[in-house]
This record gives sequence, structure tokens and C-alpha cells, in this order.
Amino acid sequence: MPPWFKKKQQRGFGSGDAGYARLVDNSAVDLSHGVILYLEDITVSFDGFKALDRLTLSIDDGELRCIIGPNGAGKTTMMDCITGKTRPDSGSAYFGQAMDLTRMTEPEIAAMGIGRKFQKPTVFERHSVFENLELALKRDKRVRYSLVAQVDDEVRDRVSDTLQRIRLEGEAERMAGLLSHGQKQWLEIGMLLMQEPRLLLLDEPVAGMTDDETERTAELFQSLAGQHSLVVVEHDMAFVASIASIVTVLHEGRVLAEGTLDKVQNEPQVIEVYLGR
Amino acid sequence: MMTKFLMLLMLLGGSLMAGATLDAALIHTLANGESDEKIRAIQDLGALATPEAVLVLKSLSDDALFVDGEHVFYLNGDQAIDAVTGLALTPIPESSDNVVINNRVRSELNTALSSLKLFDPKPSVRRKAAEALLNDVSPDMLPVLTKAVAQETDAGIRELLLLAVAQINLGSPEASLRLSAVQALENSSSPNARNLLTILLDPAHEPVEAVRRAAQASLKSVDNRLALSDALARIFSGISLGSILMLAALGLAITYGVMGVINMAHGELLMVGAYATYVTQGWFRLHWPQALEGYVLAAIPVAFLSAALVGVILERTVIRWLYGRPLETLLATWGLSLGLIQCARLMFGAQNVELTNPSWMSGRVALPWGLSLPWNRIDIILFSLFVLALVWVLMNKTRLGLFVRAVTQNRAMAGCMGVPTGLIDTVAFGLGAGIAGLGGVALSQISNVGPDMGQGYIVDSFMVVVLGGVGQLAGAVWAALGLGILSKFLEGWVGAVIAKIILLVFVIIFIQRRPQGLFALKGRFVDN
Amino acid sequence: MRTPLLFRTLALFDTTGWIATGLFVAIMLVLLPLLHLALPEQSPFYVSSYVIALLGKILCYAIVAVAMDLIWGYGGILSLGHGVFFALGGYAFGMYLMRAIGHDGVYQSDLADFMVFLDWKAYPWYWSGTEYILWSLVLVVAVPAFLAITFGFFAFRSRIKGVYFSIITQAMTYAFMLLFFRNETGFGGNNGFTDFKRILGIPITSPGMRVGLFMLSGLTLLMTLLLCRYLVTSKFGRVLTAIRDAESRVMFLGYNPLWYKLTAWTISAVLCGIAGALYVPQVGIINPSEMSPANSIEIAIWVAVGGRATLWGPVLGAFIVNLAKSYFSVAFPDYWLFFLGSLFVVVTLFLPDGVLGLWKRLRSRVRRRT
Amino acid sequence: MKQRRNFLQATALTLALAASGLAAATAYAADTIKVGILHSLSGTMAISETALKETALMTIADINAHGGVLGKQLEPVVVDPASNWPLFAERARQLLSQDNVAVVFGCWTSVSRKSVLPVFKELNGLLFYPVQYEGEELERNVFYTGAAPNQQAIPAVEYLMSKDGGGAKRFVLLGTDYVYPRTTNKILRAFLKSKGVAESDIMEEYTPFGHSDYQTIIAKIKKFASEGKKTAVVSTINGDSNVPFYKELGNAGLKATEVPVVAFSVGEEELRGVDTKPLVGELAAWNYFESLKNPVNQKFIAMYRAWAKKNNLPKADSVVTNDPMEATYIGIHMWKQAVEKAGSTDVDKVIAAMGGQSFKAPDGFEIKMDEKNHHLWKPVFIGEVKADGQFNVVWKTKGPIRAQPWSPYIAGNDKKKDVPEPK
Repeated sequence: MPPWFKKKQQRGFGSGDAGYARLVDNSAVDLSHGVILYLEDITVSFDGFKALDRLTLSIDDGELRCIIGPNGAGKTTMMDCITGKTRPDSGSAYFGQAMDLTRMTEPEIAAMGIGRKFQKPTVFERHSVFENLELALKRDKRVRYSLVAQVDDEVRDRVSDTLQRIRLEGEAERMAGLLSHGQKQWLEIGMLLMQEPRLLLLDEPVAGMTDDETERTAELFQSLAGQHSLVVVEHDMAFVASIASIVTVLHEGRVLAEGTLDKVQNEPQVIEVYLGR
Repeated sequence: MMTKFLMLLMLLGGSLMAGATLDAALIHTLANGESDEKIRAIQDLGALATPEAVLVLKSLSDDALFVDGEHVFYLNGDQAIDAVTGLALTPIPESSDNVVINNRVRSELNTALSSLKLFDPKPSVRRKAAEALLNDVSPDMLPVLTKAVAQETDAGIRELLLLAVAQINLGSPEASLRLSAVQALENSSSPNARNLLTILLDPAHEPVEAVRRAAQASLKSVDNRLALSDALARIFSGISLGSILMLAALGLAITYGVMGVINMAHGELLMVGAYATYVTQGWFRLHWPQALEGYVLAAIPVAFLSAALVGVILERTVIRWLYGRPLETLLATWGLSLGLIQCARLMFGAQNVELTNPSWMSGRVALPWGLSLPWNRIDIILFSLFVLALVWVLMNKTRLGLFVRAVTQNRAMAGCMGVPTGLIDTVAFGLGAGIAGLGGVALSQISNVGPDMGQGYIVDSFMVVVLGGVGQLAGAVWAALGLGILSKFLEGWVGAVIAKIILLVFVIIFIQRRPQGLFALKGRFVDN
Repeated sequence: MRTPLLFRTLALFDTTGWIATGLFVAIMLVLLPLLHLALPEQSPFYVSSYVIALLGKILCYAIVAVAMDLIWGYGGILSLGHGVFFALGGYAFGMYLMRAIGHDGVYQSDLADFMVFLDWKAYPWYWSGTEYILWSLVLVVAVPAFLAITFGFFAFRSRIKGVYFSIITQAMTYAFMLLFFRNETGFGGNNGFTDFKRILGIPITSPGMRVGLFMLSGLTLLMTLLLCRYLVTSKFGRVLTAIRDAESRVMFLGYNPLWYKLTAWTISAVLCGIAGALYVPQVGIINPSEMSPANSIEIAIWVAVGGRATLWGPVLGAFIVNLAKSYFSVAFPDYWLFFLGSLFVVVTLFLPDGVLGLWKRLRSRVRRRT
Repeated sequence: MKQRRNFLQATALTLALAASGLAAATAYAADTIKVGILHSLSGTMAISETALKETALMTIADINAHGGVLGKQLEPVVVDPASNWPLFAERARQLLSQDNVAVVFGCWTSVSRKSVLPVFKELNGLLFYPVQYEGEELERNVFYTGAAPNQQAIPAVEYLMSKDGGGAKRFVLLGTDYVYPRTTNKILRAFLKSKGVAESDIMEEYTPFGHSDYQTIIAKIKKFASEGKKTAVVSTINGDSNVPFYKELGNAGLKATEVPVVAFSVGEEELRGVDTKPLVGELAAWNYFESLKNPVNQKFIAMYRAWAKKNNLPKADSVVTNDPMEATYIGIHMWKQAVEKAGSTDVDKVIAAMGGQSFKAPDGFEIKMDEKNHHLWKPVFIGEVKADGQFNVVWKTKGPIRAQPWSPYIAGNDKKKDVPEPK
């Protein structure tokens, strides 16, 4: 047993109940093969309609992958499967080598180190920006701790770092609901950063941003790649072009093509799907 | 034995005395005597069997025989007819009293009248009299019955009469008669026959073994038939309860299920429908009394429209401002329900109001295996099918239904396509309210109509809709039927209270297991 | 570095806040009791037992309102079944009160009178130990907590929320009401518990006991407010409101909303139970109609009238609605329901933040002008 | 900061409201005698209790018109406990401690009476309770002008067993599940046993309040009745459930001549909201019927009709009188007589003067308050429902009979004293 694990246990987090949102060091993720996310043969159907049809996909550690595809291609359903919101009818989903995502709840998966940004920016509108980030901070997330937790200097430091990164320094005490759409997107990304995830799932992160903001987002994502793995779903091709090396095209719940953006854009099936016959 | 003799007399010589006046002393005993004396007078009059005597007995049975000092009279239209002379009394006596009879006298009177009825020209009257006899037949009626069997032309009624004769013959001293009676009773499904047969199982009562064995066999077949009819009756009562639950919940299935409005005033819309029925009845009484029987039918559109109107007003004034805020809607509509209750109380008084079942909703219909089902419940089941069909057609076969479904699925898109969403909301809510009003018509026929009546149905209605699955009309139907039948079987087993508690717990657990109800729509949009 | 509990408690309010709290204590816990006990009945300042009983009852309701606010205002979970926790707390303490009657009942039996007429020979098992006040106080907390935990665990685990949750809580309280109406259930059926004689040997009708219970209710309300204030200003409170506003975001941050909701729900239920236990000896009766769905909905309206997601709002709401009820149902009995009904409608349509919100809005408007 | 302001505002508002509550409740001594009326005017019990409030007001107005009591006018104080049992206690306390009323006429359900009892004992008040009830109670501060079980239930069952009543041999004891039916049925069961009715010939069933689906129970009764012997149903079904019960009974073809039903809670007022067709011939046992023919009753009925018209009561043209209304009327008059005898409204003196008071009641008898047990002597009538919602009296006792609040059919009651415990 590695020494860090023992230490955590001694602090009393070793409860056997899987329902607890345990603080687990995400170095626990077994990355021995360099793959951080592995989906195999995932099928999800809603009343006969197959949202995902034997989808197989793998993401390398530290990779920045873009997923594109027309509406209804299964992008959001895929994210639901990874984050535990939807249980696949069949197939398997592994985080690293050993963690079976299909058997875990959303909070467990989040605690393992998968962060997710929604299509519609979802922040706590009636909390201040500071509180939003503070809640996201990687800490013990159990009730017991929350009852005695205090905002200490470490928390303040971490939050102000992130505020700087997402350029919301001046807005710390503002209600999140009063931010602009683009600022909310940034705040949500900032919350993901506070979580210190291994893998970030970002659903249309630049929708509603100004060109300037989009550019800065691209920079941010590129700076994150390497230490984190990122999966970005996006419609904005210019943005995709500016950040991704490898692009996966989904269609009707399956991988239609995969490769560099140039390569997939020239594939005849992709053109057909996007432009119609 | 007295009766037997008198019956014979009546049959043989009754008609000779037609037109004659009645014995004044007899009539006065009938009017003023003690119970025992009255019974004797009734028997005497029954024996006379003249039209005059029958009229007097009938008036007595309808509480329409009056006494005023020395005059005993009954009413015929506007005239008071002297019971003794058969002549009209002028002027009509002012202060008069009913001739009071108690149940014992009334029962005697019924026997006298029903024996007379066995010879009525109308088969339906004869059938009823024969059916009544099956449950209460006494040995001294044998001669009358034999005579009636001989005269009877209708095979069905004859069979009934023969069963009655067989019941009497079970007590016959001749073993062969008893045996054939026992065998005849194999086809009976009257509990009375069952009791009589049970007695024959006892060797102390029945010395002949063959008869005992036959009785055993007959008893078994009667028992089977009774058990079957018992089970069928229970299923029927479950379906009946289910249809009532469905009528109560169907309006909610539209307002809540389809539109997503948590309408806690739903029960009060039922109440509006019920009061509309009451008002219709009052109108008929006042303006069109000869058609009073049909008031329930006339109340259907009235109830629909008045409840729909109330619904539209609620939607326009309150509910429309709360779309998308379900918990606030819940509280506001609860407030509305309190207001509606108090309105009803101020308009109609705190007391329940009186609604008369029309004759086609009273009484019961006899079916094979001794099963007999009450008309009002049958009518309500049919009515619920009608309402269900109406809702189905409205929602699936009309433009209105199309618009409603479009608006509820994607308001913005529907608006873009030119659907007047605001108007559709109002109309749809009005429709749901109107359907609730129809439910109120049905409830008014089996239950109390009072200001608080709606409160009793709100929890049940929500249970049905939630159990069936929000947005699923078919789900609501199955849920209502299922809950109805389940509750009736549980009730027979553990009693009404525990049955209700079990059902509530069942629904709570069920929702925990399947939050989307019986007929869930699966998909991405469910949670959002 | 941890801040000592005392400092953290002191930090719940600022100086003026504590002065105001002191004022509340002075009036509710000192002035009114004194005016009742020390003055002669003829004095114009005498506070009659009726007023003490009325205010004592409303104090209990205020505790319930604050508890409801914790779960609804802060947690976004509207319970239409809080009456059941209130009543269970009341019944739990009522069991002790029944046992304390001793042989002074109508039948001079060890058993409660209603058991005598049901021909029961001994107390059923769930009554055992209730002759000790401590055990019944344990039950006051444990029974609502147990019900809240079991019900809440399954409901929250199945992610039942919003209106669904409201409806099944309503079904729950309805089921309990039916159960308690049954005579065989062993809680006195429709009549419930009544004719209490004494607590710890002190007659329940003595002025000292009445004032004691009144003060205890005031104190409990104060403690409830402090506790809830602490909860909602802690990280727990922030997570709870975050769940209210965006539950899925909270989940994807790694919090399990189940435990947060369950904790708040259970605390709320226990507070209701305690309020019920204080309520029963003061009004002298507990019966199943306390569990009727209508009563539980009324609790929600106290909170809504005062102002959701504020702590003093519900207290204010409980006082306004109940004093109005006392006044209206004597002065205009016919219009009380209209008043209550329109209160529901007006508050939801025009006063989403309740009376406190209205007050704030008015004042800020006045300030802007000057 | 925010919290502090909230706090101050809340405190200020609370105090203002509390103060207004105090001010409203101040009482003044005047040249009137205050009389409290404690009946639910809203909620589920309003159906029954509103009429009692009107009767009380009418009787008080009548007494005032005839010179009042001890030369003073009576001043009624009406409060509405809204069918809420704790509220009954609160309102009783209000009447006794704020309004200082001399006497309270009120309550209907047993639970409301149980709820106010401690208040009356604590504040030494005086309550007149006008409704038939289960007995098993005798309080110094209460006078019971309704029937005890032996003045209603037992004579009714005796009648059913008699030749005129049909000679019933089997009994269904059917009731709503609360104290009155439970106790009554317990007494009846013991009584039936003493008359030689076997355990297997008694069926006891209870339904919850507001129960409206009687299909199952009627089927059970039908089966029970078909097992050979003459069966009768004794119904203590309460209020609203009666209509569905009788409708189902009628539809099931159980006629009064075959299976008679005698009810203890169905009177003229209850029949007003009912289609009486299916009920004709069913029985009810009471101590008063509107249809009784005697001058006192005619005067009583006329007085009430005039009152209803004058005060525009709902459906004033069809008001009826019933047993609890008569009991209210008697109670108020007897209290007046006792006050006059005692020369004071002092509760202790009035209690002492009540015993032995007699009054010519609308039931046609000179009835008296028992010297000892705080209950009235009452005649018993059995009536059959007529189509117009009135009753035909088919049987009555020879004269008023004495109440037995402690039924001899309940074990242990033989040791009970027939006088209330002194203060």
C-alpha cells in the first residue's frame, strides 16, 4: 500500500461506504498504459432510439481531444456515460486501467478526477464568485467536514490564483448570476480547475464568448494539456482548429472518423454527414 | 296458515267483489290499530284483492294513506279518495296524519303485495316479485306459488318460481319431494337456498342418506357459484373504484401530466362540477319537472363548461404567472382551493346538498351466478369510458391536441411556428378543468356534494397521476384501475384503513423505485 | 488553525445582532413571564394565561417554520409532510404525559384510559420505557429522526425532487394520519392524548409550569435560530444552497447531495419533533389531525409569508399568520379562509421574498429617494 | 449586517402584533351576563355545529326578550374553534379568562370536549354539552344535556329485538372508528351477550372518517345477513359517510324490511343534504324528533323557523330542528333557572342549584336534571325515516329515563360513583 494512501486512511477517510464522496488522490488512477479514458462498445438506447451505438474511444493521458459531430450524434450522451449520469445498456468505460466508471456514481467519478463543464454554463448563481470556486476546491467533500470547514489562508490563496487565471480578479464578491455569459463560462472552467481533475470534459466551452475570450480560452486549454487530459466538444471549427491535434467525429452514436482536423475534414463520409447529400 | 287460506280465497273469489265498498271497520283498524291489528287488516284486504283494496294497500305502502278523524283517505291526483267508499272527498280534509306503519307491518304488506304481483300482467313486475320471493319464502305460500307456476308463460320467471317451490319442498315430509327439490336447487345461486341445504346435511334433520348426499352435491355447486359471484363482485367493485379514481384524476392528468401545472385546486374543480350538477337538478325541478330523470345527462355539458370556466379564470389570473415555478404554483393553487371552498360554503351553505339518483341509476341488474350489480356503478364505468374516449380524441385527433402537445414539448419552437402558446395554455387548462368537472358529475351520484368534497380526492388523484407516469394518459388509466382493484382486494382482507395505508406506502415505494411512473418516457430530456 | 467554538458562535451575529437577541430574550423570556406571574389579575399590564398559552403555541410553530425554512428556503426541498414530524415528537412526549397521569385517569388504571376501553391488558411494546421522561425525550428526537432518515435516504437516493418529493411527503403524512386515527394503533385514535396532569410531579396547570414551558419554547426557538444560522453560514449551508440552485453541478464537483440533503432534512425533522414535544403540554392535546396534509401546507405558508431563505422571516411569518388566524376566526369566521387563501396567492405572486423582502425593497426605495 | 436588520424588524413586528392581541382581549364588567358559545363555524364540523350556535343565540334572544336573567341581559360571546381540537382548548381559555363568561354552551365531538375539559377544571368554568355521547365521564364542571348510551343505544337495540322491531337475532355493529362508536359498541356487545346473543352472531366493523366506498362492507353485511337469522345493523357511522353508506345499501337491495338499520347519528339536520329515497324505513334513535306533536315543540319549531328567516340563515325556508338543538335549548333554560335559584352566576352556586331543575321540553315531557349525576332524564324515541326527511315515531319509552354515564355493561364501572368528584 503506498504511503499516501495510508496517510489518508489514518485521517479517517477510509470508510468502506462507496456512497461517500471520498477524497481520493487522483494519482491513484492507474495510468500504466498511458491511457486515461477507455470506452468500449458503449450502447445507450432511449425507447429504441440508439443514442450511442457500440461506441469505442480512448483518450491518452495529457491529450487534448476534440469531439465534433452533428446534433444528435451522441456527444452529450457520451459525456453522461463517462460522468455516471447515464448508465450504458452495454459496454464498458474505464478511467485509467482499473476504474470502472459504469459502476460509480457521479460524485465518486468527480472525486476520482473527472471534471465536467456543461453545455449551458452551470454555476451557483446565488453564490459569489469566490464561494463558487471555494466549493469546487479539492477538499474533503463529506457532510461531516463541511460542518466544521473554515475558509483559511490556503483556500484564499488557491482561489485567488484561479481568479487570476480566469481573469475574474475584480469580481470575487459578485454574485455569479450577475456575470456575463462568457464570464460564467470562465467561472465554470475555473471551478473545474479548482477540482484539480485528471480529465476535463468540456461541452461547448466557448459558446457565447467574444472572439477575444475564445482566443484566451484556447490558450488556457493548451496550457492545461499535458498535466491534464481534455475532451472538448465544440461546434466552432475555428476554435477546434486552434487547439486540437486530433479530432474525433461522432455520428449516430458511432465514431465516424478520427485524425487531424485536416484529415477528417476531407473524408467523404464526414462531408456527407455535415453537408448532406 | 292464515295467509295460505286467505291467498286461496283471494285467488278464487277476489274478482267477484269488484266495485263494492270496503268494510269501514276494517279500514279503521288498518288506520288506527296496533301493529298486530294492522297486520290482520292487511291480510284481510290482501285476501279481498279487489282493485280498491289493492289501491288502499299500495297507498299504505307508499306512506300515502291519511287519516282525518273518521275519514281514511288516499290521494289520487288532486282528489282525496275515501278509502271506504272509494268516492272523492270534498273538500280535501285540511289537517290529516299519515297512517304510520313500522317495518314489521311493512314487511307483511310487501308479502301481501308481492303475492299479488306474481299475477301482474307485466312480466318485469312478475320477475321482480319472483326474485324477491327467493330470498324470503315461507311454506304457506306453496299453493299460491303452484298456481303462479301453472299460469306463468315466461320460462325465466317460471324457473325462478320453481326454485322458490323447491326451497319450500326442502321441508316437505316426503323424501322423494325433498330429493327432487335438492336436485333442483343445484342451479340456484341464492344464499337462502344455501342455508336451507346446509340444514339438510345434518343427519338429525335429514334421515335419508340419499337426500343428504344430494344436498352435499347441490351445496357444493351452489357454493362454487356463490364464490365465483363473490370474486366477480369484488373485481367489479375494484373496477368501479378504479373508474371513479380515473374520473377524479383524468383532469389532473392533463393539467399536471401534460402541462406540468401542480393544481392543488383540482379537487375543487371536481366540486364545481358536482355543484353544477346540483344546480342543473334545481333548474329541472323548477322549470322542467317531467324531464327530471334526465337531469344528470343535461348536467354533463353544464358541469364541463362551468368547471372549464373556473379553470380558465384561475389560469388567466394566477397560474399563468407561475409557469416554470412548480412549488409556487402548488402553494398558490392551494390558496385558490381554500377560496373556492369558502365560496361554495357561502353560496350553497356548509351542509351537503341533496342530489337524487335518477331511476336509471338506482337499483341493480341481476346477472347469472347470482351476481347483481348496481346500476349507478355500471353507469359510472360507462361514463368513465366515455370521458376517456373524449380525452383521447381531443388530445390525439384534433388540432387543439396537436397544439397542446407541441406547446408542452417545445414552447419556443411552437411559438415560432405560429401556435398561440398563451391561448393554448389557457384552453388546455380549461380542458383539464372541464374534465375534472365531468368527474364531479360522476362523484355527485355516489358520494356527498359539499364544500369540502374536493379535499378528499386530491391526494388520491395525485397518486394516480404520479403512479401512471407524468404525461401519460394511458398510465393514469392503468394506475387508476390497478389501485382500484388492489384496494378492493386489500380491503376485504385487512379492512379499509390498513388497505389505504398499504396503498399509500406502495405508491411511495414504487415512486422511489421508478420515479418516472409506470409508463416512463426514457431519454435525455427527462431529468432536465 | 481552528477558531474556538465560542468565538465562532459569537461571530454568528454582529454586536447589534446580539443586542437584538438580548432584546428578544428580555421580552420573551423575562418580561412576559414576569407580567404574568408577578402582577395581580386586575392590573392593566397583566398578561393572562390565554396570552401566554397563545404565544407559547406560536413559539412552537415558529420553531417548525424555521426548521421548514432550513429544508425549503436553503435546501429547495418543499416538504408537505412536516406535520408528521411535529406530531410524532408530540406523541413521543405525550406518551410520557399519559403515563404521568398515573392512577388519576377515569378508570384509575395503570393503563391509559383509551386502552382500558379497548380491553387492553398491558402497554404494547412501543410504550415501554415511556414512563421515564428521559426515554421519552430520547424518542422525541429519535422517532422523527428515524423516520426522516429512512424516508429521506430512499427518496434522495432515488433523486426524487421538486414536486414529486412534495407529493410523496404529502402521501406519507396522510398515511400516518390514517394510521394514527385507527384505535388499534395504540395512540388513542381520533381522541389522541389529552387530560394531562403533570410533568415530573408538577401540575401542568400551575402557572409556574406554564411559564416554564413558555420560556423553554422561547429558548428552544433561540437555539434553533442559532443552530440554523450556524448551519447556513457554514460550508454545509453553502453546499446546501448550491444543491438547491444547481444540483448536477454539485455532483460533478464531487459532493454527494444525498448526504447533504439527508442531514438538513433530518435536522429539520428533529427540530419539528422537539417543537411538537413543547407544543403538546402547552395546548393540552395531541391528535392525528395534526398530521393532516392541510396543516403541513400551512407551515409552508408561514415560511413563504415571512420570507424564504432568511431565518427571522419564518418566525415572523408564523406570528403573522397565527395571530391573524386568532383574530380573523373570531371577528370574521366566514372570511378567514378567504384571507388565508389570498395570502397564499398574493405571497407567491407578488411577494416571492415574503414580508421581510417587501420591507427591504420598500426601505431601499425610500433610501434611494432621500 | 443583513441578519441584524432582519432581526430588529422581526422583533418589532412581532411585538406590535402581540400587543394588538393583548389590547383586543380586555374585558369590562357591565350590566350584562356574558355567555360563551363554543361551536365550530368552519371546518368539517361546521355542518353540524352551526345550527347549535343559532339555537343558542335564538334561546338567549328569547330569554332577553322575556326580561333576561336576574334582571340582566345575556350577552352571547361567539367564538369559532374551526373544527380544530387544540383550538377548542385555546378558545375555551379565551372565553373563561379573557371574556370572563359565566357559562359556556358548546362542543360536539367527544374529542373537542376532552380537549376543553382541563381548561374548565383549571379555571373552574361551566360547560353545557348538548350531544349524545359515549358516557364514561362525569365532571363537576360539565352538565350533559345529550343522551348517555342507556338513553339511546340500548333502547334502540331492545326495540330491534322486539316483535315490532323485527325480532332481530344477529347484529352488525358498524361505526366510524372513533371513541363514541367504539364505546357504544362495547356496551352493546355486552348487552347483547346478556340477552343471549352468541358471539358469532355479532359482527363489528369500523371505517375511517369520511369513508365513501361501502361496497366491500355492504357485501360483507349481505353475506352475514344471508346466513339464516334475522339480522339488524346498528350504525354509528358519522356524518358524511352516511350518504354513501345508505346509497350503497339501497343499491345492494337490502331493504329496511329485511335488514333494518338503526342509526344514532342520523337526524333531521343530517338528512337535509340527502336524497332520502333509499333511506325510507331505516331507523334512528333519539330523544327528540321534530315530528313530535305537542305544543311546546310546535312553539320551539316556530321560534326557530322565525329566527332562521329573520337572520337569513342559508336555506331558511327549509330549516329543521333536531335532538342536539333541543338539548341546547333545554340546557340554556335550565342554566337560567339554576342561576335564578342560586341568585348568582357564580359557578359553584349554579352547579349546586342545577340538580333537580326541571323544564317542560319540546320532547313533550317535563324533564329534569338528575340531582346527582349531571345528566338529564330523557325519553327515548325510535323513528323511521320518511321520504320528506322527517321521522315517524314508531316506538317510545313511557317517560324520561335516568342516564347511566357509567354503563353497567363495562367491567369495573359498578364501583364508579354516580356523582362527580368534588373540586
